[in-house]
Amino acid sequence: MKKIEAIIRKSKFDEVVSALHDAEVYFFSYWDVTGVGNEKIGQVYRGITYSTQDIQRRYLSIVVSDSFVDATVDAIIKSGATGNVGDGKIFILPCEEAYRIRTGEKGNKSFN
Amino acid sequence: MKKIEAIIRKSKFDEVVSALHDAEVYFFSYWDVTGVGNEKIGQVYRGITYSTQDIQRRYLSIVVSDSFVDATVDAIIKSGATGNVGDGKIFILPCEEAYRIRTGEKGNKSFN
Amino acid sequence: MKKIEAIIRKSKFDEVVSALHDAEVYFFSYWDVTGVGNEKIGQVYRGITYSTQDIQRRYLSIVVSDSFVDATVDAIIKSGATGNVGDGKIFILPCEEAYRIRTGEKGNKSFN
Amino acid sequence: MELLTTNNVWMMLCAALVFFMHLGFSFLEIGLTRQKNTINILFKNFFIITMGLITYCLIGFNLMYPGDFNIIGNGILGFAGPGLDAAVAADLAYNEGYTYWTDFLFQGMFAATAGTIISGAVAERIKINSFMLIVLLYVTIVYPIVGSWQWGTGFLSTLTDDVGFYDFAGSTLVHSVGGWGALVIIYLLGARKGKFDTNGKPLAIPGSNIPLSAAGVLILWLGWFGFNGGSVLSADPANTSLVLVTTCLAAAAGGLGAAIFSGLLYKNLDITMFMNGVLGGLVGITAGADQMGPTEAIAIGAVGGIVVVLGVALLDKCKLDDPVGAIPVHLFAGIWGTVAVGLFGASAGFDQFMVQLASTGIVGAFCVISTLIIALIVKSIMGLRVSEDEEIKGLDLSEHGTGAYGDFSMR
Amino acid sequence: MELLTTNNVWMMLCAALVFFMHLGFSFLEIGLTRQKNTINILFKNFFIITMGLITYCLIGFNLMYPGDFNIIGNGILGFAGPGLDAAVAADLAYNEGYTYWTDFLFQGMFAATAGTIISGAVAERIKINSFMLIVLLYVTIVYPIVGSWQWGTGFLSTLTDDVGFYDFAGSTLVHSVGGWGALVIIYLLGARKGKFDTNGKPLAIPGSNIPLSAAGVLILWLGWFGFNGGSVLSADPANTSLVLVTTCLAAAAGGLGAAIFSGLLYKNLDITMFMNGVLGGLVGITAGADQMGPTEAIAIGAVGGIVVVLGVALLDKCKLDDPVGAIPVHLFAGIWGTVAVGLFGASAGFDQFMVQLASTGIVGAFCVISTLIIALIVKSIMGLRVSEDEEIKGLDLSEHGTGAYGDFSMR
Amino acid sequence: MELLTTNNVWMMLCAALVFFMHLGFSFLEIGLTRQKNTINILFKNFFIITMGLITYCLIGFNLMYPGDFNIIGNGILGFAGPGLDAAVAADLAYNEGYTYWTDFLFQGMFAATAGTIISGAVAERIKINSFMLIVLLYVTIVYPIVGSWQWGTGFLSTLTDDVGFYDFAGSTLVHSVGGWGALVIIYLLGARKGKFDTNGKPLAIPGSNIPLSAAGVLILWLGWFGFNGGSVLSADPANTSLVLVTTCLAAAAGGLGAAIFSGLLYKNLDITMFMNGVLGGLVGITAGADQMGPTEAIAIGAVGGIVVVLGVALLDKCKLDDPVGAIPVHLFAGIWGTVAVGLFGASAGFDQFMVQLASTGIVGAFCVISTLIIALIVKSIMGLRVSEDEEIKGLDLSEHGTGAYGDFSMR
Ligand SMILES: Nc1ncnc2c1ncn2[C@@H]1O[C@H](COP(=O)(O)OP(=O)(O)O)[C@@H](O)[C@H]1O
Ligand SMILES: Nc1ncnc2c1ncn2[C@@H]1O[C@H](COP(=O)(O)OP(=O)(O)O)[C@@H](O)[C@H]1O
Ligand SMILES: Nc1ncnc2c1ncn2[C@@H]1O[C@H](COP(=O)(O)OP(=O)(O)O)[C@@H](O)[C@H]1O
Repeated sequence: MKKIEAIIRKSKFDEVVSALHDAEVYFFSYWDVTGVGNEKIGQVYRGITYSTQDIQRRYLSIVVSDSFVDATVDAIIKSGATGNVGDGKIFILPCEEAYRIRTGEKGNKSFN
Repeated sequence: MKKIEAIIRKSKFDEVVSALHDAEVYFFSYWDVTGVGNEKIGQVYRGITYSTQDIQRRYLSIVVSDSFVDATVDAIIKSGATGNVGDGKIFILPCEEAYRIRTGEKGNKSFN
Repeated sequence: MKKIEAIIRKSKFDEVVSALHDAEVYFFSYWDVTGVGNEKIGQVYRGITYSTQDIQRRYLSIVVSDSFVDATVDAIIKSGATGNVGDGKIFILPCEEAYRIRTGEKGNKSFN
Repeated sequence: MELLTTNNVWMMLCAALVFFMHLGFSFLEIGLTRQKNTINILFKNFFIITMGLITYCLIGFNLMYPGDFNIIGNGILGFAGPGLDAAVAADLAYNEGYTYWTDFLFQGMFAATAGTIISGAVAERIKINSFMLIVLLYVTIVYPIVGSWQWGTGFLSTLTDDVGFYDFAGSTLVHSVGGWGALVIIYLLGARKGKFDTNGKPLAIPGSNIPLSAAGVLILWLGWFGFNGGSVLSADPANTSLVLVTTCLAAAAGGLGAAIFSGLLYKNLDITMFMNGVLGGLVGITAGADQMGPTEAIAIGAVGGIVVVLGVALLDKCKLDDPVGAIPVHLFAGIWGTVAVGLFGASAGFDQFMVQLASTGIVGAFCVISTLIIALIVKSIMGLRVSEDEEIKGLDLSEHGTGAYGDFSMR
Repeated sequence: MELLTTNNVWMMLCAALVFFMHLGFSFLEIGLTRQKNTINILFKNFFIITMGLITYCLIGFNLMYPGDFNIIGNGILGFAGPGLDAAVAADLAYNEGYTYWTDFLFQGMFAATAGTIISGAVAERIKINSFMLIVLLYVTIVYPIVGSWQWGTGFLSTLTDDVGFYDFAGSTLVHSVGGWGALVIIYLLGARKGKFDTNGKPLAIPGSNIPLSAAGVLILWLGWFGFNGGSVLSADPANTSLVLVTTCLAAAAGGLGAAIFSGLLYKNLDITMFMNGVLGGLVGITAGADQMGPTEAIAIGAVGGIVVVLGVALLDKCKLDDPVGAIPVHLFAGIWGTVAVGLFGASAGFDQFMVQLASTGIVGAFCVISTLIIALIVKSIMGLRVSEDEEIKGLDLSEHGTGAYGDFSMR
Repeated sequence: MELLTTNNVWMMLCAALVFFMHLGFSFLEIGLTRQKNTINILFKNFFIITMGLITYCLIGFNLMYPGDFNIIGNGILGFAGPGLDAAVAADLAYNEGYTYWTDFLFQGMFAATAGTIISGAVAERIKINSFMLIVLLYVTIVYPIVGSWQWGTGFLSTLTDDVGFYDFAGSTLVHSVGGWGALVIIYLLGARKGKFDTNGKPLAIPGSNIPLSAAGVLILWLGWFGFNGGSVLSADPANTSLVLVTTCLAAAAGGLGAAIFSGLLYKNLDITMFMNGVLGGLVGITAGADQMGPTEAIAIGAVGGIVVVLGVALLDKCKLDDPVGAIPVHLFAGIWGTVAVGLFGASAGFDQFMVQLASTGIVGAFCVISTLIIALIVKSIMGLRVSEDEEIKGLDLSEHGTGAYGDFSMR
């Protein structure tokens, strides 16, 4: 089991989700975060021009069994990239156990 | 040390917290996420009926020492289940070290 | 590679960020969470006084290569501490792999 | 004719201002409740104002101003027949202060107000269909009947031989009527989940949008220019301007009274108390706005504000749950304002005081009983309260299929 | 003089109320769209009201009320020269219902309204500069020309020998004019990304701030006291008060009609339909507010509400994307209201009905053609629609460099 | 009597509109500041309007209109005794434009405005108790004294033998008075943490709720119908309607001027500049609204808008922190409007210009000195500024124990 954490552009979210679907990854959780990275965007407010590196991004947390990891990563990279600085990252973390709260089941079958 | 991540129904939050208390787990962090899973809810807006799998859930992040893991998982499963699809998941991740920012202490004593 | 998760006071955020910069950590993601811990704050609403342990905090997620871990932890502890209960925690989790979505690069070079 | 034109302009604008109070109420209620029940509150308020005008046109107006008490004599119940009467309207001699149409419009806007008061108190847990049925009956029948007793020149207006009930613009006839209804229904409904802990200790459920609440209060205050100012029933310069001054001073004193009093009591500068205090001052002065001078107005307002603060605490003590403070404001301050007419100002006196008390009691008894009957019937047919699950999810999702703040993220 | 003073007070206050409708429109539009396009909507609306007043002062007023149709005769096109005329203003005998200044102000506030209607329909995807150019031309030229045909005593006002077009306060001349423009432009623009799926099935894009939308509707209703009430063009007590009653009853009936009808159709209590229905009732009664009695007003309003519900569905069917329902409300209910003058009320009759239909058609054709010309020219010069990237980011960031809700967190 | 009735209706409604401006100010301020200080702003504004009315009733009114300058002669200081005078009120011959009560109410609403201007500028860092004390003294004493010099027929009104100061509705007497106070206090307070970086470069602190700010501006504009329209002090049709036209044209021109100017300057379509520009136009026209024609009004408004844009930049340069732009709008555009009376319109001329300048200076000096005295005393007793910790947490939590947006989640 692995936990895949992907930080993507909000604007690419719909495409990433459908790519995940094609890769048969149907279950995950996501939330919005602020990313600090290479990308900068210019803003103006009351005559003050400033550029911020703090950019709204979406954070996907997906636990999959080991055999799904590569397909998932591939799907995200293909669908989430624009080629511009700021497309985001994917991190793979070990996950030792998983439970389905409804039934108490554990292991791979708990999250599929 | 383990990091326990639990994705629960927002409506079960109060019960889960008190079950955690009973299990002597007093410290954790949480935030709200959108979960994509088996559960669907129907919505209507201006005559358009649609069903969404994107459901608001609460994400709990709890770091505990190894000996607490089972009790914590148990507490969440007991208090967080309704029996209906969508009750959520628990994931156990390894955690290598922990620090208390206030004192710089590390190890188990830093988070109790 | 490690994933460093730091839960800090929102009011210390700017200082922590500049300490991270000094430690040459430029990239990370953050979001706001509610922390349940030792700290309590008193509130009053329509004559009802209550104290809440639910405190708004900021969650930083920073993936770094192993050699950066200590410096990063140090930077956060130094800049994030006030000495009062509620300064927050740092957790170190193993991270097995990292990808840059834009290029598909992986490993340490993907997040620097 | 010139004077009628001017008077009528004033009265139409007052009707417009009273209409605008419905936005005030909506904002106040939305802001003091949780985000997940926002659409529900708006739906209820839209229902009240639209249904209220239509049924007042069809039934209410002629029940409230029956002319003749032709059903039960002695000023108790009369009905002049359904609908508005274009023939009467055609005669501009109808009244020198306003036309027939203006009369209807001004009174119709008032009628809906009584329903709105209930809406706030029962928020976040009542079934929408049950609510609509209850409020329909209340606004269409109970409110006009009570109104007829006084403003329709029924028995309250000549309660004793010498002294009649005095309620200038409706501390009792509008505000308490709404307040009594609200009290009965929140008693039947029970408190929101999470309002009291297992020991009965009240918990705080902070409002989701205090700026809108504050706007609501200022809009209501503005509306009161029309509510009280229009109750002069003409643009008479001396009376209308005095009434506006007493109204505004009472509002100001009510706000300051509540802010200072709750500040001392709870060591906290609570904007929601300040806001409710302004409303308490306004409701308080309403019964005697044309009877008081500036000093009396300040006194009545200040006490009104304090009454509201105490009332909020009292409801908490009684384990009654009124999320927006509708009952302290409209019922408690309404009673205060009504009896204050016997204590201060031009018509103060022991007899007046007793008549005010008695009338308050009579109206209260009638409202409580009729609300009980209506609510219990509705309860037995369709229930009053949503399921616990629906309450937790929020009424917006469970009753209206969608949320109020699309892409905002919520805690 | 006394009467002029009173009349003028009424007319000034009506102008103020119509002005206030611009807040209503802004709130309505903001609330029904996504948070990321909020500043853009506000900017457009601020532009319309400010630009609208200035150009109406410079050109529009004298194009709409040319006196003489000195450019194209037979009541088609005239222009009394640029700017306002202080000499005319000095003569208080100008009109016994209002002064020259008041006339300009009241009419100027109306003019801007037509532009605002377009603003809502094209939200979330139009280029701000293109929008400003289009609406400038529309408000400055198209609207006054159409207005001159009827209110400037042009050819529509005497369409046949016996019967002229009747449009009391502008179901057609204001609302449909705006609506036709909106329809053409959303057709040219295309739907927002995400409004229809790949199979053309409509998707829901929930609004970001329903409380503000609801407030917008109540503010618009309030504004209609001035919009219709002021269209009496004096404070005549009989007419103004009748007009307010028909206006309010139609609004109420429109809301209830839409809520009930959409409730039955979709098994859902949809506040946005309720809100749009109120507006449909208001737009519907506008053409004949002084011709109807209470019953007719309720009927016209209720049908107006239903028309809006059906109109929303129709647009979805046609793959046209109108985020706020501007076209169902202003165009469809506007047409309904216009023809209803031939069906109900004082001037109902076959001839009137035909004249209403014909005029609707003439105005529609002119608006569609002139919008097409304007929009296609603007499109060829600078394009109409933002890039997909900008649309996803939101117009606030891409066109205005900052967001509308600083520290709120968004989904 | 008929005329008094009409005049009085107008004046009462103008008072209502000026009252409503307090909602406008509240919204404007809330929207341009951070979410964590929202309740604090509302509390301050509620305090100002309630306290303002009460103290104006007790002291201010008779200090501003002393009749006799019985304390310091030559039109410098007088006091007609505490409280309102029911005997004077009883005499309807008091004034043919309004009753005594209306006079008080209209003036009382004005008084509170001056305090509100300060509130915006000092937002997000001032101690609530210190603020309340300062503003209490300012509104109760400083404002009425300055007012008495001109509107109370004091020495400014006859500054030279031939020419008196001219300030129709208060560009100086209300707006600059508030603005000078604000300027002094933000100088003493210092900037918000995070407003300037360590090099003194200004940083952006985006507002939390731009829709409310925009609504605030439109509400203020509406309020100006009463502010300027009521300053005619009767419903005289020629004057009132001219004043409304110049007011609205100046507002429109101010908005466009600021939007275009800041658009060229910063290559950005900034809604907050547009909004502030509208206010700049309004403040600018206020001194001479009855002296100008449409063209002059447009010119004055446009320059007012540009002044505001430059003023915002100037404050940033000076490291002064005015979160809502109160000083550019009320002080800078107020000065502009005051001197513009000497440059444009009916009373333009060198002498008038000099008198306007001199009066601006006299008022400015008095306000700066008295604010300094008040603020320094308050500072020495209780401090002016919250601790850094409280500022970071936000004043809502640290001063009022709760937040403004319950279940919304924040960044
Ligand atoms: N080391 C890191 N730890 C956590 N999140 C990171 C890290 N590096 C980048 N991110 C996230 O990825 C986002 C994109 O990274 P960025 O450096 O801007 O672009 P790119 O990956 O295209 O070089 C950042 O905004 C941030 O949210
Ligand atoms: N593989 C996964 N990775 C991350 N989160 C998941 C995963 N599977 C489910 N979840 C979360 O758990 C929630 C509940 O799961 P769901 O499949 O709907 O119900 P159940 O667990 O009862 O079958 C989802 O909404 C989602 O937030
Ligand atoms: N075991 C834990 N797992 C996850 N988060 C924790 C844990 N313990 C503490 N936290 C987070 O750290 C924050 C600070 O902890 P707290 O106990 O209040 O203060 P301190 O660390 O100074 O003793 C909490 O609000 C919570 O967000």
